[in-house]
Amino acid sequence: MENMWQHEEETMSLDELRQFQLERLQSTLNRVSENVDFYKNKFKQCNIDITKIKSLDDIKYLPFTTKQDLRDNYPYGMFAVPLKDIVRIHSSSGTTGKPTVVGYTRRDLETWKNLVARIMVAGGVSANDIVHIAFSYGLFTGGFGLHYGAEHIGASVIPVSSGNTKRQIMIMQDYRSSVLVCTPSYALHIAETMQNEGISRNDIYLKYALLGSEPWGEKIRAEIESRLGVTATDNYGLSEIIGPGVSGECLYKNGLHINEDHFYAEIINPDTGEVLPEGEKGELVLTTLTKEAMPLIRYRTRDITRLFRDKCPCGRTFIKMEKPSGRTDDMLIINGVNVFPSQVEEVFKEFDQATPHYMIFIKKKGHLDLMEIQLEISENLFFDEMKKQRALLEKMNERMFNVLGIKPKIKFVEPKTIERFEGKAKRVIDERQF
Amino acid sequence: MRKLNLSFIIFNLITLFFISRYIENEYYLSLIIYIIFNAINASCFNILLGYAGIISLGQAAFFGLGAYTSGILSATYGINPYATIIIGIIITAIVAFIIGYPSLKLHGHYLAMATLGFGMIVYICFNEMDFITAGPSGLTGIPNISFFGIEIGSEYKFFIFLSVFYMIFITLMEFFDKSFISYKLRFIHESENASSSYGINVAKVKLTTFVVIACVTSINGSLFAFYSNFISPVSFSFKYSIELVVMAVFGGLGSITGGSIGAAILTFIPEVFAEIEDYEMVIYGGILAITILFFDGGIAKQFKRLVEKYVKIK
Amino acid sequence: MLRLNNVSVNFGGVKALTDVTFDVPAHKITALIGPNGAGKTTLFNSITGFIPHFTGEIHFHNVKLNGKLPHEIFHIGISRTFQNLNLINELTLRENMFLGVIGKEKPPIFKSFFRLNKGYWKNVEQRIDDMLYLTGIKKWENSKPGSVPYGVLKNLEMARALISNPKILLLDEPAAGLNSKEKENLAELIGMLNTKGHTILMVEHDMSFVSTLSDYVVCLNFGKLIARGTFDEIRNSPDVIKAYLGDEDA
Amino acid sequence: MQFFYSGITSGSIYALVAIGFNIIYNTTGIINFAQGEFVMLGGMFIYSMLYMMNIPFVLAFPVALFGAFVLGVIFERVFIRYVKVKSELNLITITIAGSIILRGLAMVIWGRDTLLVESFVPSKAINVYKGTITTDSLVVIGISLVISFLLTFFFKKTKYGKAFRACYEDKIAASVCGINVKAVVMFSFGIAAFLGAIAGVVVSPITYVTYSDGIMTGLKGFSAAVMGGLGSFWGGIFGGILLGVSESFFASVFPSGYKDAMAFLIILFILFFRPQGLFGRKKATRV
Amino acid sequence: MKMLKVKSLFVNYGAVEALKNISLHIKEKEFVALIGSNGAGKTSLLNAIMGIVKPKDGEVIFNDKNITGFPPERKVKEKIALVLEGRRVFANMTVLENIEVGAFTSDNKNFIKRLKFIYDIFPVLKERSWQPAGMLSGGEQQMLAIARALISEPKLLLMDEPSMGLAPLVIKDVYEKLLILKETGLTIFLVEQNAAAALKYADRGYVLENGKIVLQGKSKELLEDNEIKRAYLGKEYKEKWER
Repeated sequence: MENMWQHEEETMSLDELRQFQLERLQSTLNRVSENVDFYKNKFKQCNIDITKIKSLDDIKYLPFTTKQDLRDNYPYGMFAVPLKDIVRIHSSSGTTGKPTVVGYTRRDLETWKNLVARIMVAGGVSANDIVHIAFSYGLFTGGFGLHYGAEHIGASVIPVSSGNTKRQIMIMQDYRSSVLVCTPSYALHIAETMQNEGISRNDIYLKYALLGSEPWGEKIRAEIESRLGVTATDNYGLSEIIGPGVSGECLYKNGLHINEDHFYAEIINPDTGEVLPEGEKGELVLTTLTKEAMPLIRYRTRDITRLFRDKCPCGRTFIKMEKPSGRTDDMLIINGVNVFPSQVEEVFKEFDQATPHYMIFIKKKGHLDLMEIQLEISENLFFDEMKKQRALLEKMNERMFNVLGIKPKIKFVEPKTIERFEGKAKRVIDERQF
Repeated sequence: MRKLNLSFIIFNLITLFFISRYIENEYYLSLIIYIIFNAINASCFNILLGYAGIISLGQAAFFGLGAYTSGILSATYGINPYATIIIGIIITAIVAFIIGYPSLKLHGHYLAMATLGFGMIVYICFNEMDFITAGPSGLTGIPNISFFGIEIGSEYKFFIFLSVFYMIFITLMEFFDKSFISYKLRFIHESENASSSYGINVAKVKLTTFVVIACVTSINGSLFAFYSNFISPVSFSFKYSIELVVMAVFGGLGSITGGSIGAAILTFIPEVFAEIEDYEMVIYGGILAITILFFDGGIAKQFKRLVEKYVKIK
Repeated sequence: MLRLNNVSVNFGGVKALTDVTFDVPAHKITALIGPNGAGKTTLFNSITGFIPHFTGEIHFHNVKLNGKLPHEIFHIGISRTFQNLNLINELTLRENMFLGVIGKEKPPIFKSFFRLNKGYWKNVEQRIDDMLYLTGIKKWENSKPGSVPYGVLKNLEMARALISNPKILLLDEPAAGLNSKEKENLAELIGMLNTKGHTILMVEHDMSFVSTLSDYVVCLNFGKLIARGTFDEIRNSPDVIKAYLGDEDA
Repeated sequence: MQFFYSGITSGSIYALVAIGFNIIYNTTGIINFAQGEFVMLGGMFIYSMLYMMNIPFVLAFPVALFGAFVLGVIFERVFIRYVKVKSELNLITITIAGSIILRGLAMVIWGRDTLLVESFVPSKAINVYKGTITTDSLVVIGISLVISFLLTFFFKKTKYGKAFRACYEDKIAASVCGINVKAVVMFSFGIAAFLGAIAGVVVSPITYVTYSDGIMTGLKGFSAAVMGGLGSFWGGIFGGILLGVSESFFASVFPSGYKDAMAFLIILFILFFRPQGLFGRKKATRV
Repeated sequence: MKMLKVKSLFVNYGAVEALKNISLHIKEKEFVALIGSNGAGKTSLLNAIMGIVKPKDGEVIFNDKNITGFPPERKVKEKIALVLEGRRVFANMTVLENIEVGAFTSDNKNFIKRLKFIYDIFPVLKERSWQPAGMLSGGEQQMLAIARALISEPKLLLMDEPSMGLAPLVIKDVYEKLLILKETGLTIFLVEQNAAAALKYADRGYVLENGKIVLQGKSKELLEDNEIKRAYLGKEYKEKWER
């Protein structure tokens, strides 16, 4: 049997789980409708009697909560408890408007700790590990979230925070960090820095990497795993919901187990809001079931994924989500065609010669949109003969057209010319004026 | 203040008018006279049970007290009938007060049993005190009553006389039903605690009602004595009290129409279908049971519902 | 205004109330709280004459209430409501309003019976109208109790108690059985009455209701007065918390 | 002393009826106005079987009782269980309705005449201390005693008897102990009818039977029950004996016609001044 | 495996909604407490589970069997027992008779064995077995009420306010007996006003407020939760900002 943090919960039967979810959903609804003016008014507006929510299916009658709602109720409007019960506050960056504020009660922190511990244990971490957290600490939930989870397991935590990659590598070597926690792009960056410094993967002691907070693909995983000598697992979370700890991969690496006893997940059609059956792709919508400070009902994550329940060999019975394959709000409309940057990445994954580093530029040319993709290709190919390059380009163009429905202009660039990101990668630059 | 609803009074008036015009058969007239006596008694019981919630199973006794007082005084001592009615009222009032004062503190089963016991005692006294009541064989020689010099002797004359009394009674009932007094009684029925904390002196109101109703029943009894010229204890037995219960419950408790309707139907049926006489009791019991089990509120209410339904559909 | 002095009640050897002493100040809302079996209803019943055998004294405006009967106490100016509604189902809401008038004013029987005092009853109707408007149930006036929402009936009960113009209003769990919206409405109504100068003493379980309304709170437990003060004071009193949430050392 | 013996005889009948009242009252809170009719029916049954069907007494007696039991159960099923609004007034009225129906049926079936039942044992007067007592009376007293002891045994020693007592004390608590309260209510009507029928059978050679006997017997049984305190088993027995004795004492002093009035005067006085019965204690009001 | 599941239960008394959408569950061998202040609907819930009142809507599932409409006596046969609020022992019957009535549905064969088991846990009942139950003290009556429920060999024991009207030391005594019973494999669900006592002994808790469940969780978590105090004593804040 796989090592689990909360074995009883993580392996509960579907029937039992549904009961838990229903109970917690109902009590959450009872609380928010009483204590959160936003929900009180919203339910009244939508003419919803929460006592009519008698089964989990009935959740479809409830209205969504969006990021905009959070911004509109800045700062504490979404809280269900008074500030004196709040023991921690996190917040999003607020680059696109007012930031969103998230509060935690003592009990929320307790819950969070356990949820993170669950996904860390699932990703291979144990009390014997030395966990190197290279997430930035601060308002961002990643650092503290994983920090307390790891501590809770009993691991030794090194709160390195982000930046100064060389020093990070030194710490990894000297302190014998066995688990790396950061974003996938930063993991790659570390790998590259190591290569530049001439440090091989055998010089460090990493066994596991828990990577998250941005979309990444199998290709990146393979690269990280081989270059750092780790088993890399993905984990998913968003600060509005709780931070990291919403879902995470087990060592079988086929989908992220959602901590269903604390979050109810649905997939909806992002355009119509209609709930899609299990297995279909759409926008992930999450409802917190146990959060006290800031419960959210049907929060639209804007992440595109698919839910599936299989018999995971790890023994966990929770439903799984695929790695998010894009965000509804990342969606680009190029000459009327919906394009997700993730689709671009999907195509590149098919080609061995492509590196995970690319950049999408969108420009106006006359009245037409022009999508240009710059892609770093491996060094040897870049200096190879033009003919081979051209053939590759043609193949890629054809695939792109098949997948996206448009023909972007693909441009190969020299290795290491594209900017590297320590936080979330920003791969789209839209230069159009609307 | 609610508006008076005169339709039932008018209906009664028209019915009585037509009866006076077209029915000459003495048998039918006497039947109608019995119906009116029963209607008044049942309505009185209805006020007690239907409005005030006082279950009185001794109403026959008050009826008998009036009848025997008038009968004895007029037949044996030759006192003016009207004077005997008044003496009857006084005696009844005193008896009702003596019985009502302690027993109205009781409720439900206890009250039913107490009033029943009282009825039985009075009945036994009628039977046994043969030195004044002439015992079970009955009191004879009761004179007719006269009205402004006219002796009310024939069935027809008495019918007219009783109709006047009945119309006065029914009109007063309507006034009562729409007055605050009926509200007061209903309130006491609903909850004695609540009504007392709204300033109503519950004991006083209940006792007054009980005594007044006993007096009306007593007048009715006196008239009964002058009508039949002969009274015997059987007419005032426990059985008669129960018949009044059946009439009121079947007709509809808590409405002014209930007593009259119940009395009309339940007096009429056994008389007309003489062959079922043996089954009379079974039928009475059956009707009572069916009313309680299936028609909460009696046929008056059923009828009203039916009308309302019909009107609504229209 | 209403003053209880060492009130104790014994039920066959069980002490239901022990030396309860407090004042109900005029023109304020006082709430009586306490866990189950604390003696709140017993206290109400003692004040309103349903429990005549209490010891100690209850004074209302210097009138001693000991030994008075419920209807006498009502005539002194103390009006109360009950947990159950006590409405007459066959009568409309408007007609039920009369019940608040007839006990208080003792309308002349003969004149009223034969409808000779129309002016008086017109005046009563007018007052009923005002009260129906005030409590916001005018539109239901011709409905019968069985066909209107529970909250309306609660308001009706308030209206019925108010129409007798009591000097003090005793409410027994006014919010019990109401949904949150109806509670809000009722709280608004009671608040308005208070601003109009009514004195109110209420037994209530719903603390949010108590907290929004009451000027003073009196807390009973096991028949004893354990705390009195403003809601915030009461809420933070360790005795009250212990009475409600229990003792962790148990 | 003579009035004492005849008083005990009628008193034991009242006691049986009173116990019937109490059993029903305890399980349902109903005063069954039809209780007296079961006494009458007991007499009628035994008369029919002895003289119309020529069934020997040893067989007829249990059959009559069983018949009454079934009738009691049916009575509950038909009249009591389906009363929608179980207000006290409705329950009073429905049992009154039931009693009229039973009486009316008895009249239709057996007629208005008084039916004679011969003694079950050779009739003989036995001289005892300062008076005589007939064998019929001895049968009445004997059977009443036996029944009292059997009932005591049933209530004290058997599982079902204890279930009955549990229902008397607290129906909800009894139901959570796994007792089907509805069935107990039904059977209590059966047992009450059974007891009434016993009284009816044993008294039939003494008083004979008429369809209208029920009211009087019923009322006196009720008086006995109230005297002893409604609901109390031994109270019913004491009340019955006390009523019987005082009644026959009264009859020896006043004209015998007033004998029945005496019983009702006693009811009135007890109801007015000691509604909890002579032996009962006032129930403490729960806060 | 789940023992008792309650799904979206509604209970009405006339026009008054006593319980609104209650869902909860109790697992085998768990000790679960439902707490709430008076008037919250605790007793209604137990009565609805036991079948003393009929729920308006919702389901009660016991060991995968839908037992929603069953009357109390059938629930006893399904091996659920309820200790009523205020104990409600049969005061005029002896202690032993009370226990015998509790055994109404069960086999006579096991009775002696069960009785011994009960007397071992509650020795005071053995001492008093011939006394009328009405003569016992409050705490002893509570023990008797539990014993009366236990004799039917229930799998699930429901209890309504075991601490009501008892002195703190006695409360402690009662709860410690419950812990002993839990050790023997009994599943216990109780409703309590006394949150502190109940949560101290229970594994898990639910918080009921105005007929709705507003919180649930492990007892330890709940004990420290300010929301509980609010469920009992109302909000202490008007603005979220207040500290």
